[in-house]
Amino acid sequence: MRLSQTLGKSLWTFLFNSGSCNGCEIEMVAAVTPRYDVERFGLKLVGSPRHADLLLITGPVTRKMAPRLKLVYEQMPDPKIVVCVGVCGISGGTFYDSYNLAGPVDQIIPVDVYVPGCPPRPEAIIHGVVTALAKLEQAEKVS
Amino acid sequence: MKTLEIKKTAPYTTQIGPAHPALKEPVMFTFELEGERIRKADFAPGKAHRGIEWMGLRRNCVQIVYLAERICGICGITHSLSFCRAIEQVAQIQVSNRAHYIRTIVGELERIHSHLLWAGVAAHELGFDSAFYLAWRVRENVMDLLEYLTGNRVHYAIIQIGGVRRDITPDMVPKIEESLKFFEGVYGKLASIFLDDTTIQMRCRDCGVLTPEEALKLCPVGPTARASGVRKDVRVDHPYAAYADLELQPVTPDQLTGEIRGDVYDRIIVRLLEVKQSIGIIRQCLAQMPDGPILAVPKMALLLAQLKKAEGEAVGRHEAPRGEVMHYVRMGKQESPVAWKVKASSYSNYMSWVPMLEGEQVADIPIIVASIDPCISCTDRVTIVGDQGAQVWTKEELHRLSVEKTRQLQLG
Amino acid sequence: MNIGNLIMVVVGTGAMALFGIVAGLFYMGIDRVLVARMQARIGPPLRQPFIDMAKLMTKQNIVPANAIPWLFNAAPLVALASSISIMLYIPLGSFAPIFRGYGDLILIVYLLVIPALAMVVGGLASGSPYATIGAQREMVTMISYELPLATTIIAFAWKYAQLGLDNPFSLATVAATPIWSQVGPLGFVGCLLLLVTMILVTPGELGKIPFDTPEAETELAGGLLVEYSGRNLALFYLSLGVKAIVLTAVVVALFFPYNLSSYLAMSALPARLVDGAFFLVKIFVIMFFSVSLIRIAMARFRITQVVDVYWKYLGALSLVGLILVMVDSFIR
Amino acid sequence: MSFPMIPELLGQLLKKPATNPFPAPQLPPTITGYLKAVGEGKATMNPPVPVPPNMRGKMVYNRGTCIGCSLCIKVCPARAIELVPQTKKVRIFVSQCINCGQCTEVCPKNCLNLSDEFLIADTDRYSDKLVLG
Amino acid sequence: MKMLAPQEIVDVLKEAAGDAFKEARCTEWAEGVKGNKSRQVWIRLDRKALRPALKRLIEIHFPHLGVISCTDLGEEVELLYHLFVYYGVPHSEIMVTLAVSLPKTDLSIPTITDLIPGALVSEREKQEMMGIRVENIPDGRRMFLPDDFPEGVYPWRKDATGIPSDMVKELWTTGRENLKPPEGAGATEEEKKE
Repeated sequence: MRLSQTLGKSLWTFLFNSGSCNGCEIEMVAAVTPRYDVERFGLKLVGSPRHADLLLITGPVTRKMAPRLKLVYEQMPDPKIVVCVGVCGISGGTFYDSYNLAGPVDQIIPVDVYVPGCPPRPEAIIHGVVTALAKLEQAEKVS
Repeated sequence: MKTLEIKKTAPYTTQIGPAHPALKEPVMFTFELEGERIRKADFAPGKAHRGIEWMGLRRNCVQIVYLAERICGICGITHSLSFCRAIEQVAQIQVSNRAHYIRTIVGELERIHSHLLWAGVAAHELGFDSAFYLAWRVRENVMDLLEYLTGNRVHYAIIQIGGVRRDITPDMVPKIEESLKFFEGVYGKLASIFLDDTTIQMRCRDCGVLTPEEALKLCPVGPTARASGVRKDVRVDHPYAAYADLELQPVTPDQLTGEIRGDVYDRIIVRLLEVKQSIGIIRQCLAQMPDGPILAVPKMALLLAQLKKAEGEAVGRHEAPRGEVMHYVRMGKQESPVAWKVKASSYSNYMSWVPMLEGEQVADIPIIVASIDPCISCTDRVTIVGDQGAQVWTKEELHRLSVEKTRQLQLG
Repeated sequence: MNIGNLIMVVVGTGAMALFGIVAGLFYMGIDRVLVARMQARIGPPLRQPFIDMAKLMTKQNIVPANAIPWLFNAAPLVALASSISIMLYIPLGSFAPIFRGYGDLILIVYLLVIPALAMVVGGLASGSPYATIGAQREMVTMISYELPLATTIIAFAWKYAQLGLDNPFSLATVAATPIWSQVGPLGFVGCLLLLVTMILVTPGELGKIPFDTPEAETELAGGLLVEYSGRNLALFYLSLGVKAIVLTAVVVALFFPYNLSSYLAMSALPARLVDGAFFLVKIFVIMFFSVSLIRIAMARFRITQVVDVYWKYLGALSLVGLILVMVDSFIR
Repeated sequence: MSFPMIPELLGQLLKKPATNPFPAPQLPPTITGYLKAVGEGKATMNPPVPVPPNMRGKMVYNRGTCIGCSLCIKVCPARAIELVPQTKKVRIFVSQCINCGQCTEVCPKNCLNLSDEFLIADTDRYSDKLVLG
Repeated sequence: MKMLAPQEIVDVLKEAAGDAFKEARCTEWAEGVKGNKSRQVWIRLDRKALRPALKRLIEIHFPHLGVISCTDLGEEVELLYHLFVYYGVPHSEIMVTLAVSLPKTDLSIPTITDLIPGALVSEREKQEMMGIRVENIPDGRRMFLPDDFPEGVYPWRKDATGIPSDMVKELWTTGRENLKPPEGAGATEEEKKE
């Protein structure tokens, strides 16, 4: 069975806050609530990276969280998808020059899809996940 | 509060965090446990540290307004408002009364959204997901209203030095009224679900108690202090913005139950009552809103030039949903401030975790930690905590099995 | 047992395993959709649990560095196998159990413990602190719900022994002679109390809110299952699904063994189909009340409160039920 | 014993869900196939929750009228705008923009604006869509 | 409770501080239509008078400690204790700021945690961020800074002991090296970055 038909239809998600302001975090949680309800896509929040297929990361990655982020990424069983939510994870955003940031996220772990916004609306996050799925399908077509 | 040693014999020591399902934000706790009972508690914040105060000293004041806003993604107006109030006092900029009223309305809407958010998170910590969904479903209406007024759901960017950036025009008022009516309609339902439910009462009554003496000595702020009977509310004590013109009283749990126990349940009461109070405040503001300009210095170039000449020090304060926020700013005839100290509400509330947690059960950690509505990203502005040596995980067990782990389990 | 019987048993077991797994996942899907609707959401498609399983099977199966590998891998298999084996002792609709005559009510009570024990063993073997704390709590929960469960079963066993039927402890006998027809008004009330007890024991057995302290996502990050991934996790989910069917089937067999076909005067094959469908409906009704509704309408208990609820309140409730049933028998 | 949630839940069972079915109520068999069908008009995509007027979304840059005065760079709190000295025009990195809209207010030529577009997720943070100018 | 006016508070604390008292000013700031004023008292003291003044303030009304602010003024460091009295009574709270200057040669200050236990977080922060030595602090561990943070580097200092420039990571520059040149610009000059 193709990966996009199994993995793509049952994305178990792990939220990781690497030192963000919480705005994106809250919007990601809002995406779970009735108005947006990502569970209709088979997406479910899980409590352990071991169960996760999709990693949603927010925040500019503080030095303290950088090794943790790597660890969480390694703990996730393959195959996995990484989506970086919010501009501060993408390029630092307003925290562009600090002495304690190790980011941006794609310097620490590979990122599949970037969702710009400060913070992105819940729909933009859904759109980001869908973009990741489309990317997965395209990769399957090629191979 | 001494460093807790990691021990392999009873009483066991355990660490929770920095990423854990119960904690939406990174902070690390160390507990000394006896079975399921907590003997000692210690905490290490600082995981979300981005060095914002330090960054601020390298930027001009207009940039800092947006940087301050991003100290916290839940209290979007709090930090920018406090910072602007401090700068206005230093540079002697008189904000128009209309702008004061708009600030107040947005601030109170934020309080409604933040308290509903908290109620949802607290319900989720208790495993009560339906209440979480219900609270957040109601909250979406506040978010819609805030987006309608300011242009963004989270970072409103409406506060500017010398006023606000967007006006509340008369054609916006009906929509606000409609939403207020909606909140009043669902308030009773929410209050009944959170206050009458037997399982919530079983979990929250007499759990995580903070006595009035401790609430005085440990200097907590906001609902944490008020739930323990300390009548401290910046909106009432310290006249600012439109609050100076309004009738309001600090909310304490005895207004509903006639007694003050200082437990988690009392904190739920205070927050729920404050939602109702906020609806009333917005009503008063809409009724009394004066006319006038919304910005004291509309031209940004002019404002920057004026701020460059400013000299002096001041403190700007605001009662955030979580409690008092303070910004100390000192200007010295430069573009950037000479000193900028941010005090977030959770910074003051941290100390009250220790007496609340000690003597309680492991199962109560999430709800007690959540009960002060911690905003770790607010508090951790300054810097980061590095790896504290090996992160040793020792979990107590019935059969004397100690497990060491050098990794942490998480959920954001 | 001759060869023909043996083949019947093997085929029957295979069929039961398939039925248990498919029905388990199907009801999981129904549960998720209904819960979503009650929470004002659209919810996942009905087939979502099947997709989840397919996905978990394709995922990497990680054995943590400080786990005991053979135990860690064996636990989910044991859990699933034991859940399926209980299926063999339970009548489904008008289908009599495959192992009729070999096991009885008391055996089922024992067998029900095995999947839970397998989870405990798996949790302890995974070497994670959260899993170990979850394992302790699971054991405490197990001990707690055993009292009301055992009391209920004893009430039934006593009643049927009293009636002087053949093979009184067999579920097939219980199903053939509905309890409600054997008791007077007092016993009726007693049976109602026992039904309430069973409805509340089910979420405890299945590890659902408010009795999900061992898994407590916000406290223990998933508890017992925290270290499991891929195939092993899928096996645990399957065993939970099968166990849900088993438990509700037991409740149905004990309290609602009625069949439609006897009222409709049907020939053999349609009657079996109608009874099968009716059985699925009964399971759905029980599942809705004892799993779906309870788990979203309450907050999670502390472990001490779980013990309190099961030992004090439900224990007392089931004892009252037992006494009522006994008194009822004596005064008749 | 009081469980006020139960009537609320059972009542909700008969009501319509509060969910906004964006982009489709449930995941289509394939995303690419669905997008193609939407493109050809065979399927309709449900819109997101309507945004209010003046929503602060993705930046729009009118390169023609820009005079390179750098005022926007001075107030930008996120270093999302840089001046290209050769052309005396600015270049905007949407993936760094925090949508505060301060630049649109100071721009003397009104060549910076915020649109209401917010579905801008991309696999490359410096793709053509996300670097303006 | 008899409430003192700002000037009366200054007088009382002046008496308690004795010759260590340096200067005081009272400020007011009004917002809103009714123009109710918020009142602040700024008192500058020598460090030896900090605890006596605070003790005297506690006798007036148990103050709420907002935070201890800190400024690097070049030769010396100024600590500001923002205290609030008369909270709970509408519109009558007074902010009392006790400011103490410490020469950089001797950055030590007595702890106030025995008087106000809630000051601990703030004092710990001052130790690590500004390099102040708080005498008799009950818990001197680092609060926000990591244990492996270099000794002798204090983020809030503005001199050589502040953050060295090689510790600062410019996140915004990452990945821009390989960008295609902006419209209308030559590729060779493209590397030019401010």
